[in-house]
Amino acid sequence: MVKKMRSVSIIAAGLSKFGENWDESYRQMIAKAALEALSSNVVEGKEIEAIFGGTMASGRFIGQEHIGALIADQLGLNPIASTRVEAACASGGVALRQGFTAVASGMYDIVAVGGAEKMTDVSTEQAAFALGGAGDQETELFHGATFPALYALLAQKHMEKFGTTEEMMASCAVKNHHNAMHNPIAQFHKEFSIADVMNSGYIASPLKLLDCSPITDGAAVLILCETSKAKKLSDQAIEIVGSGQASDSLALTGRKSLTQLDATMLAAKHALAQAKATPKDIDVAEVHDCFTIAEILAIEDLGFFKKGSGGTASLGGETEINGQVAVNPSGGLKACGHPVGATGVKQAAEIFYQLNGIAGKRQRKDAEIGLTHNVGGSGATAVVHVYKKA
Amino acid sequence: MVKKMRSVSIIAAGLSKFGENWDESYRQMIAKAALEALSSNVVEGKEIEAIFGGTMASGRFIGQEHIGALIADQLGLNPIASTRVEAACASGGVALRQGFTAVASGMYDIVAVGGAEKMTDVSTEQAAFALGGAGDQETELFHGATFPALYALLAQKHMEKFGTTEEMMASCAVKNHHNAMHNPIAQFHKEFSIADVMNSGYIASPLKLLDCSPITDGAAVLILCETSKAKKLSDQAIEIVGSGQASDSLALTGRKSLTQLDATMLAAKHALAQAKATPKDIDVAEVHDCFTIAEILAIEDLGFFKKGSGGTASLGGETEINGQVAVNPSGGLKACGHPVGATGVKQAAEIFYQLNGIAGKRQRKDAEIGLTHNVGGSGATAVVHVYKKA
Amino acid sequence: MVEGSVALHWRRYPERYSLIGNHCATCKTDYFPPRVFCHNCRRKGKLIVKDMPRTGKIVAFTEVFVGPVGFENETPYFLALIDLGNGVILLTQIVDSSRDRIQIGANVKMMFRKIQDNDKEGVINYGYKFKVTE
Amino acid sequence: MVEGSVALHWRRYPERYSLIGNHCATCKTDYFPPRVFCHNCRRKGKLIVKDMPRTGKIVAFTEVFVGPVGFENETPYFLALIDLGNGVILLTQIVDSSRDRIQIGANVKMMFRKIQDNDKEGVINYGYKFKVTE
Ligand SMILES: [Zn+2]
Ligand SMILES: [Zn+2]
Repeated sequence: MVKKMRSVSIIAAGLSKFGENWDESYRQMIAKAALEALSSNVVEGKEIEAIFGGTMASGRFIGQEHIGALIADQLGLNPIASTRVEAACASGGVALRQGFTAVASGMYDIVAVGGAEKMTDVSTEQAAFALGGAGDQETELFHGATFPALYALLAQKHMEKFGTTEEMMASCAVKNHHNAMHNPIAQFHKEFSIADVMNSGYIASPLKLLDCSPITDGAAVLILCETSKAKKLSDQAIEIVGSGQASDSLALTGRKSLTQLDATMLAAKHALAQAKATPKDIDVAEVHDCFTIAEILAIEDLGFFKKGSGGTASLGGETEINGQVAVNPSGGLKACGHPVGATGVKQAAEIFYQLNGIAGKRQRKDAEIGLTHNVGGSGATAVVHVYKKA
Repeated sequence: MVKKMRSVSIIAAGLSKFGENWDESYRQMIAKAALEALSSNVVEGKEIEAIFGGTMASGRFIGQEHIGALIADQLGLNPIASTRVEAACASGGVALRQGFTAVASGMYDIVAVGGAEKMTDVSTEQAAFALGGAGDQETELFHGATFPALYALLAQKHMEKFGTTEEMMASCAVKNHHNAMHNPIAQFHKEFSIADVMNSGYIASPLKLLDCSPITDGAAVLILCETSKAKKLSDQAIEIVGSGQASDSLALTGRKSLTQLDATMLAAKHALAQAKATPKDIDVAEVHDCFTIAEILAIEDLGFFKKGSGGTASLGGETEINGQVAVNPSGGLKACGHPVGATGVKQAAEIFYQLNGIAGKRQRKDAEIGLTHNVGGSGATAVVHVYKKA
Repeated sequence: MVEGSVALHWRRYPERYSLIGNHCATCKTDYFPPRVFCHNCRRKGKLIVKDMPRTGKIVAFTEVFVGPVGFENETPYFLALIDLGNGVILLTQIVDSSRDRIQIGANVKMMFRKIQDNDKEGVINYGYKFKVTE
Repeated sequence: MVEGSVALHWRRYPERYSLIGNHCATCKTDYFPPRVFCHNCRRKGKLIVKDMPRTGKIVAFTEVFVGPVGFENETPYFLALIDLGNGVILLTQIVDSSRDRIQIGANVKMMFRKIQDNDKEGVINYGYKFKVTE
């Protein structure tokens, strides 16, 4: 399907602090993330030719649409084209894919990809309603479904079919909180035990408070460049060797299976084929763990572990930083935080750090090939990218 | 800037009724528009490889984000990649540009581009707030600025500097209501005189009720295809020969000039250069007349008329269907209606009909080269496309 | 929920009140909620209005302890995916059923109930919920 | 307006209450609202907090007859773009000024007023408005 496209690399990344950033607005966070991305001095702002920004629900969170123009304005990059893309919690990953396409097409040589969400300016109830827009308003939210409830239904089916346990799910949270201890921008720097997760109280059975990712403010920015130029500009260029995106029914009721996310499987198939890689080749992956069950689904659907064995693999430590594959070294959505529009871009930033060997105490040893996996809603959008050192 | 990209054509277009569609949901409108686009039988649904959808404020209008997945779902086109783009009132035009880029890049051969907005499910006040998200929430809306007020400030400067009159502005509305008489999907089928417009009461001086575009429900769908394949599939292929997009400060306070929209000028410059065309070559144009002053700014900034002479040209009939250039034969945003996310896609659909000579009584004679111009907010985004028969 | 107009709701009364979906006479597929066109046959399918079965079986369920705005008075509550036996799955609340009978595979039937009651504009929304029948 | 937290507002008190922006010591540009970095000098610019002038001239104005939610009690009202004379333009309401004195070029000065009063959560927002001074 992909013909004569150019190679594209990430040459810089910048992140804001992730957390409850009461003292910073959406505008300030995205400007700070961009400033950090440009602080590496590989490009000047005036060399950037276009912007693609991912944001999910700014209309509800900050009363603001026209986010592309807002980002260009805050970055002082008018009059270049600046476009917002939205795919619920996969908004950042899809923005990355649009930036990738724009450079691969030959339309631009250097673009900025941003992702941001400001979630704490509204109440928790309002935030939950805004996030609910990722699901089906008419057939899910209307009937009282929350996002934990939708993933709880998936968790119950996985437990029924494969014997996955609540402890196995809890092990994902424990590992991700451990990884986040070494991530300075992470929302949480606190370790939990499996018992802590098990005792954290049901939100929607079998999912408990510590199975769920938090409400987070944050922003992330990447600079993409055509690869031959990227290598001249920087010795840190990380090539995007595969990109895949797929959709599925908006509501859970339309899915062919409730024990896998077909969109993840298809997006991964496309991205890995384009990368000429197999799941076994991946050293380090940032996957979409909005709930612990989502991480188990992800590591199975991405092909890291056989369907049904993800829970056992997680409990057995195989997804730890020096396990079979390092999953969510950043701390993931669970512990690094989940500012929905920023998440997919932050995932790519983490892989940029990992493949450059600059991830500090959370560094996967000898990481050569990385992957990011970003999901919208309960699986109606999935986007997967594969990376290697350019 | 554009290198080795493939040629892209529109091969089909479909529109829902534009208006207060109380009996139809967002979902039903987009499905019906798609069904009409596919009714020409040039492609089957299963040949479509990706979707790009423009919607501005679905989070506020229908409590729904994740619009890409929703559209794919409603069209029965899962599991293909489906992406929403947002650029306020230019969301549709920017979606078209993403679809164009995706085909031009070689990533896909056939894609669907959709645009939709469901605006009448909320109150007029709520709709005004949602639309306000196109401007600067913090420095404009907070202080009581509405969209009519922002364009009123531009109108006052244009009147002061160039002697543009309220009658000249009114003439745009009169002409667009006249054109809409022959457009079956238009929201209004009612003619007005200049006196009617002048007597319609101030909303924000000098703009009156009949200077303003309405609140509208509607959806539009296009099918894009690589041109050599397009010509095999259809004898109605219309090639997109130029595409330009630019940004400007989100708020009016940051603009270099208040008597022109720099983003329009730059987007047009890029699109016309790519098309190897000049403004004089354009036979028919759909321009962004969210307010009558916006049409006057547009026909000047696009280069159809000298800066400052747009009002005189409009009053003199030079933008009528068989004037120097046919401007808004569909009735424009003013009379065909302005479902914000759909508008930019509907504009391209109208040009598709015009260049194929199938626009009925609103047909521009011998139309060979067409242009669309879609603006976000008060001018912080502009996107321009140029078309000719493939 | 969306603070919307009445139209936002009455448009969906047939489906919410009476489980009315549609059916493709060409390929015999049932759709709920109703579709604008058949996703199998596309333009070639002929869709007709059809009542859905009012009984089914629980596919999966969860007890929701933190509900959205509008559900404060009934939290915690059970939500389930129900297989209506005609290829249609729907998501609904399970009510009037003792906790131990809410199990995967349990038979359920449709009830008509109030769904949400704190809409700021005073709209009370009704629709289907299900209960366990054995 | 957004039914937001208090933080949404207090974050902006210095600018709304006291017209505090910032200034690039490198290229001497003033910014209002304050910027995170100088758009001319970018990372090389050194930004410092700065009070904006509290007087200026009307660039353009309009009388708003249909206002947004939160402005019902004061409609119609005048909105204007004000040139503060330091390269900064801001948008504000013009109050306490007779209609015939609200003209392009008129001199204005800052006042401190209530901006919106019907926030559903009871938050009353204050900030700058301007009046004609001659
Ligand atoms: Zn059928
Ligand atoms: Zn400076």
